[in-house]
Amino acid sequence: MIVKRTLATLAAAAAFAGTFGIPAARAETTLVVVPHSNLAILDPIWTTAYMSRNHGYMIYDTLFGTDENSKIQPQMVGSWTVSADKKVYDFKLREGLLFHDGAPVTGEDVVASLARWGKRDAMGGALMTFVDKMEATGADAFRITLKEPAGFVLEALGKPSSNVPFIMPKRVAETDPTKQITEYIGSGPYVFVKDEFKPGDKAVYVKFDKYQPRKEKPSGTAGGKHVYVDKVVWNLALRDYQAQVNALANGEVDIIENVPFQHYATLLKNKDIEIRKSKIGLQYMCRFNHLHKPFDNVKVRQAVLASFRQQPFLQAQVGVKDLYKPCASMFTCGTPYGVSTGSEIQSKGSMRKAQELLKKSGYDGTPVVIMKPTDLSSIDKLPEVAAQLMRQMGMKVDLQAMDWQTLVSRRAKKDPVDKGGWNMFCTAWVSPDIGNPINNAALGARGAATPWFGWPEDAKLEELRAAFMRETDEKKKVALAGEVQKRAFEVGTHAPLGEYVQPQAGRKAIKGWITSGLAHTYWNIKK
Amino acid sequence: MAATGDTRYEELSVEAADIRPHETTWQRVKKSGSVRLGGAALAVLLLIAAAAPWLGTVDPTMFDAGSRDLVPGKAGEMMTLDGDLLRHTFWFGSDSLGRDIYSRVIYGTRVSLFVGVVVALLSLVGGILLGLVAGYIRWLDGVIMRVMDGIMAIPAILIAIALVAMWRPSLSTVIIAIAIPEIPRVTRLVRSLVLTIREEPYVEAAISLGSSTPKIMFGHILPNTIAPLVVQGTFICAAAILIEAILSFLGVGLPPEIPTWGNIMAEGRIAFNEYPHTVFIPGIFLTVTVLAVNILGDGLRDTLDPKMAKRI
Amino acid sequence: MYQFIARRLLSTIPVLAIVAVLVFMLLRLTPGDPAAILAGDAASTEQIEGIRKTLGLDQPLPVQFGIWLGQMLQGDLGESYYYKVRVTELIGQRLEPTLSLAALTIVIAILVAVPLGVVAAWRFGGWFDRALMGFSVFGFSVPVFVVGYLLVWLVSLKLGWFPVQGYKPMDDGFGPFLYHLVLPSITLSVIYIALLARVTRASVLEALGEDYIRTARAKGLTESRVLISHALANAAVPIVTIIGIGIALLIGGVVVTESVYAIPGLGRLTVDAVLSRDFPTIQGVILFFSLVYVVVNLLVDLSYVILDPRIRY
Amino acid sequence: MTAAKSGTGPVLDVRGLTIALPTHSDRPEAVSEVSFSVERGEIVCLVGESGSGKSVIAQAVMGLLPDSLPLTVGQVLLEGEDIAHAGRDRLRQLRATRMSMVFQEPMTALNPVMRCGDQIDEVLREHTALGPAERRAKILDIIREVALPDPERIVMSYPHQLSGGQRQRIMIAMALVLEPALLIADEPTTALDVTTQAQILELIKTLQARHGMGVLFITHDFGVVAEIARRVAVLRLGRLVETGDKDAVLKRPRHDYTIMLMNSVPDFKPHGRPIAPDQPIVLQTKKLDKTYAERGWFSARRVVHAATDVSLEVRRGQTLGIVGESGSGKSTVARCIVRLIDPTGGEVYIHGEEIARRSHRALRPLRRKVQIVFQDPYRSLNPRRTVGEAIIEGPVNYGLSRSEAFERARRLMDLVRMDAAALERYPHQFSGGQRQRICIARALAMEPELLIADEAVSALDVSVQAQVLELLEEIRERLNLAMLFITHDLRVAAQVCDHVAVMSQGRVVEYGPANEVFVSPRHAYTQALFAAAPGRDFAFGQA
Repeated sequence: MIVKRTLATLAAAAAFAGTFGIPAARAETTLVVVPHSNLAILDPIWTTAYMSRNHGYMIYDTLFGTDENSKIQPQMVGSWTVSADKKVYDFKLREGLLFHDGAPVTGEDVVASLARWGKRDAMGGALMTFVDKMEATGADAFRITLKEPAGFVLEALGKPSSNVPFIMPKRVAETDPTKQITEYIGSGPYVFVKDEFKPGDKAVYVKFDKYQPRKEKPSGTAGGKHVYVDKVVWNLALRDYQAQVNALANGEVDIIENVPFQHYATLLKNKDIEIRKSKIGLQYMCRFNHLHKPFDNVKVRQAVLASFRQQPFLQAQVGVKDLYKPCASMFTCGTPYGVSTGSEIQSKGSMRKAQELLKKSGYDGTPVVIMKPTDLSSIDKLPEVAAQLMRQMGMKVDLQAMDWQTLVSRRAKKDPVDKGGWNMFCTAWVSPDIGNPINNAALGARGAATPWFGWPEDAKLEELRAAFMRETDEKKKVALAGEVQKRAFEVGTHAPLGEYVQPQAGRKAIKGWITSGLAHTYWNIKK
Repeated sequence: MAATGDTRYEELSVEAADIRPHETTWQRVKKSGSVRLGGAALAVLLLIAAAAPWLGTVDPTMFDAGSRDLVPGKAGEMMTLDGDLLRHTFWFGSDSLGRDIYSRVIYGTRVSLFVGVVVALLSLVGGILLGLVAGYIRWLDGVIMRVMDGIMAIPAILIAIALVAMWRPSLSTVIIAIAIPEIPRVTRLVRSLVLTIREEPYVEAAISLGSSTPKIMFGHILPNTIAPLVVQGTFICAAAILIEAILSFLGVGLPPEIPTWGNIMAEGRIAFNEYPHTVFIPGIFLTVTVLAVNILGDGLRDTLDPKMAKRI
Repeated sequence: MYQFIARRLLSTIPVLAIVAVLVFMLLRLTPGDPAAILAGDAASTEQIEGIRKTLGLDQPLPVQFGIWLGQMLQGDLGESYYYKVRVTELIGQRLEPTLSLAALTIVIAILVAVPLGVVAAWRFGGWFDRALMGFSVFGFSVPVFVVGYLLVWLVSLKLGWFPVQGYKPMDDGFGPFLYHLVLPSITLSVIYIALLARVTRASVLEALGEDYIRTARAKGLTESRVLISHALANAAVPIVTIIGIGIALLIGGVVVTESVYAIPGLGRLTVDAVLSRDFPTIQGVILFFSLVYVVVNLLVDLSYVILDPRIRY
Repeated sequence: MTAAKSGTGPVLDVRGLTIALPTHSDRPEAVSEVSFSVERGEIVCLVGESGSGKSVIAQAVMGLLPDSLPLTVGQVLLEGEDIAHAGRDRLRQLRATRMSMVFQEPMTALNPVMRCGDQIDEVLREHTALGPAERRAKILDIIREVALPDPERIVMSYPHQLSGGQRQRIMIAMALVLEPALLIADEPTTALDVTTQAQILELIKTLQARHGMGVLFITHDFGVVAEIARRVAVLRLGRLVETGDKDAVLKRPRHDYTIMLMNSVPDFKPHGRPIAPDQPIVLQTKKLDKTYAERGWFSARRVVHAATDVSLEVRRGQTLGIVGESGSGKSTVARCIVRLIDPTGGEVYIHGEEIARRSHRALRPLRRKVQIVFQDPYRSLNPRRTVGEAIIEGPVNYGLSRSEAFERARRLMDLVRMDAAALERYPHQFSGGQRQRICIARALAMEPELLIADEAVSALDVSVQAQVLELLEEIRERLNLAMLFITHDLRVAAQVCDHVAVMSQGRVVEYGPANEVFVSPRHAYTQALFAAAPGRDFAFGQA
């Protein structure tokens, strides 16, 4: 009976499909992208959310970009000079920069934008502690004067990921940094179609005809941002991973930003689909809460570090050998800072060693509350593995499942565990965001005053970080980074759990797509 | 019959009170095909739930990433908490963490049945109390029923989602969140039964016999609401099992490591094309269970409460 | 009649007021902190505190309720914490897909279920009746998402007849609109058909037991006429009632179906809002759905006047 | 066949009709070897108590038997054509054209959502090729013929807008619009008040005479039989026990069963027992009022006066009857006295103690003095309690131990002529008459001083009714009870009551000793009511 009914339904459906057919091809080219998450906030300075950052790259331009080799390259800036005492930076914008409303980009716009960014971004904030003043020195020029030399001015201005110092018109940039902007005008390659923006459904961008790309080859967030499609549509409604993959296979969408690892192998086999692995990956970490038992005890933290071999985490979470690799560094492996200094406690650790360390630590059986996100498939298995390893080591574990949003609000709580606090959570960082001792938020060690959650306290670590900030010599910086890392492992700030690449997938017909891993950008694509 | 003068009448005037000879309710229930079918299926499921540890299962939360994403029937290795390596055949395959889906499905029977039964009991108890109060204490009737109308105006699943999301998801919060939107339905049923039954002549007779209100409520009215309530209870049980699965599926239900059918399916939906069995196997178990409860409910309704059987 | 409509309209006010109180209480007691969510991943505790102030979340609960109620009465459901737009605007944007899905589902369900139910009642106890009852109890028992995945797997992936996901607004043409909507509607209609067929069967069956059916047969009418003009006409009130009550079921199904087929409707909005602790949106959506439920049932009540001349107000 | 139609043979000739009952029934056949005939232009009454199979025969003739009751043997000849074995379509053609049927419940026999005119129109559309105008003319004609006022309005009315009598007229119009040869009337007046019943009976007689059709009239009411029949067929348990001319069967019954039935029919004459004058007053009501107010938020209050200014008294050892048609307020008065509902005005005295305004707590000691027996024997006993539990509930409430109460129950079972073993059984194991005895026992267990019987015998077959009445009479005498007897059945009232109060529209219109009221009613309403009683002057079972 049921079989018969299904067949009847099928027959009807077939007739249906025949009648309507596939909608006729459009004259204009539209690129349909399935982003990795939902776009909720349209102010990339106000929030660090990667979706807002990517949105920023669509409509805004940056002073500098980072190429795929992590080198800083000029983008809006045409030329610049640094004074001999390394205190005065003079910048000149390149020609032909226009906002979407037709107004030219001026030095005043830049100064206002940087000022707002400096109040929100961690690295920007660090830069501002060095800045004496910023001023427009002409219609297309501006100057930054430092109180003392700083080694990361261009790195900050060319920062590829959140918060990116996007350049907005002055009137927009003057918005209170604690409030969100309400006008979305930039000088970037795409114009945001506000009327068609439906949160949770779609965001639409059309080509900005008057955008003048640089002549250089595009690379990372640097180089020429050429636009070859008329329209980019972000499909924000399609969030089920299987449905994303199906839609891509059916040609209903062009790109999916986040290929679930389990679909990697299948998609590789699909002739119509190209899998992209970016050079720059992400790093997993589990974070200790240093304020409460048992992780207020450095010996317990070290025991855990010893048990946290990276392989089980990577195998469970990623599972595809092509896509992960253990990385002993707290910074990005493969970059100059990606050294393994001081990592032996973890990289040479074993369960037996961990058990010994735990025995000596004076661990009293306090259960560890691990917060586990239920709705973030890219990190949801790390806590499971962490729990299992700690249980095998002999600790008591209370694995508490919650959605990511709850986790995010709860991790901000410094309260004891029984009052809604926590002991551990795990997350992933885009490599550039943890690429050095300054921007790696997990290394802040000012106790309860540390901006990022977990609140380790170690004066020596802070000193080393400050020295790194002041240092301008690249070689010495690498050495200092090693020192910072060594100290961080000694303190046990957190446990790095290896690197992975988040593959992206697109239809074969898509050409020229830049998948640097720095950020998701949609210029230079031909369809 | 007493041997008096009117035996002649008794013999001559046979009143055919019932054309069929009378069976007891229990006899009718036992004879119902639906009750037998649903009851048998449910008995098997209960047995599975009770005997879960002895059905060739392993710890349903244990995993080994080395054995992840196995297809049904494949063997693999698992490391236990004590560090021993265990060889295990994954009859229903393994999930993306390397957990044994067979064990999870079998243990999931426990969760589903427990949720269904406890939700049914809770909402029945809540509904009976509120319904009796509303049906008997007239000045409270308006207040209670308006609140119930308010709850009923909110789709049940929205209340459940909102409540579970509000509290930390756990077995008890999920159960309460599913039970709350069911309470108004029971309350309404009990109230209307009370209002109907209290008009019955036998209740009026009890009043004139000087029986106290509680005696009437619990002695005359409540026993006569049992049949429709049992029926309603089975339907609530079925609905609760479904809603629990839906909550898990939407990612707002029980914590994912707890082996529930909804969780297994939610985990499986990420790679549904590759491993459709991770959705379909628990889906079949879920459907069969709910089907069994519903069939049992249908059978009970037809036999216990023929009036209601006519209604739906 | 007008007086009745006015009276019936006014009687919905207490219900909606209670819904409002319930919804507010329900969600303000949440442990999740919307401020922390809004601040994002790398926000500091100070930033979170600042956001909490701006949102008025530091005010005492009754004050928050008072403010919220006042705004709500002016048709202002507040601003989404998460999306930073008016909730009314958000609901407006998501309305079309959900309404289309619900409408098509109801149409399919009525077209399928009512005839089936009538025939089953007519052939009470026969194989058709038992088959329909079997299907109906099955329809109640199989979860919406299992139906959805089965259909996607079979019809879209294996046979390629319909798209696997998505929604095309009516503006893109009626063909594509329907093409994308058919599968989700069929998915959603399963439980509705089960419910409606059952109720149709039961009410027609009850009507068939009535004396006027015997009268109609005694008049020598044909069976089809007996069934339609007499039995079905008298069964209309319960059928319409269940269509109204079934709206609650439908809304529950919408939440799941939209999730399976990636339809940007109110159901998805609900789930997203719950996951992001977006209080104003959750409140708005629940209030909206409740309003829909109340209004639909109001219309159902009004339709009684047409369907049954005995009912007069 | 055509010859038979135009010929002079019987309109309906039932020969050896046997209809099976489903297995597990208390007897194998609903109807066994029944033969009778209806001639053109005569009214034949098919009489029997419940379960006698009389309605099954009517359905068999119409071809409307449910599948569970198959016709096994026999012939049903309609104007010579055997329709027991005719096909569905042929039967359908014959219905309404050659044979029609009128049912018991005019409230439910008409489609409530279809206009009356349309319901008649359906018959014409189904069986004739007439145009709309002709059909309309025919409909208006037949409506006039059944003496309905304002045919234009009636055509547009829905059934619920008409009274019960009017609806039954519509049914008759519908049945007769195509002038069938045979009309089957299945208890057509049972649900109607006595005055309406008289009118409908008159109408059927008139129409039958005018059109010369044969009428098969099914009833359980011998008054009606006496009023309308030419010939009578008596059924018992599916078998025909006696058949013959009306006078022969009703006055000179031959079969034991018929004799018993005829003896059971109460006479329409007061019993003429002497009334002891100075017994103490047990119950007295003074200007008792009960009004129902429908409250709505916005609608005007609608006030219904269920009982107005009712002043009555009952003395020990005497029976006061309240008679009246449905809706006259007689049950309201009873329920006010028992305080199942609270009176809105006036006073009620039990042994001189005012109870109308007492709180339920203060009322409790007085409750046991007034007991009531209800109409519906099937709903008067809690289905989940044994008979014994039901009977001892009251005494236990008033402090009797369970064993003493059971002892009392056993005695009472003897009093109501039932086996003490019945105490262990559940109500569903008893017939209606037995249940009513149990209810009486339950009331008596309280040792009341006033027993109210609210239509207590109305749902019973006439033979059972006679037994229960006899029992009540005996109890009243033996226990010297005051009794308030509420009934719509004038014959029953005549037999039981010492005093009679006639109620109409909530008021007592006439109140006096039964002898006076029955013999020489003074009030116009009472006169009309008594005049309408069917067969009032017919002497049953007397040679």
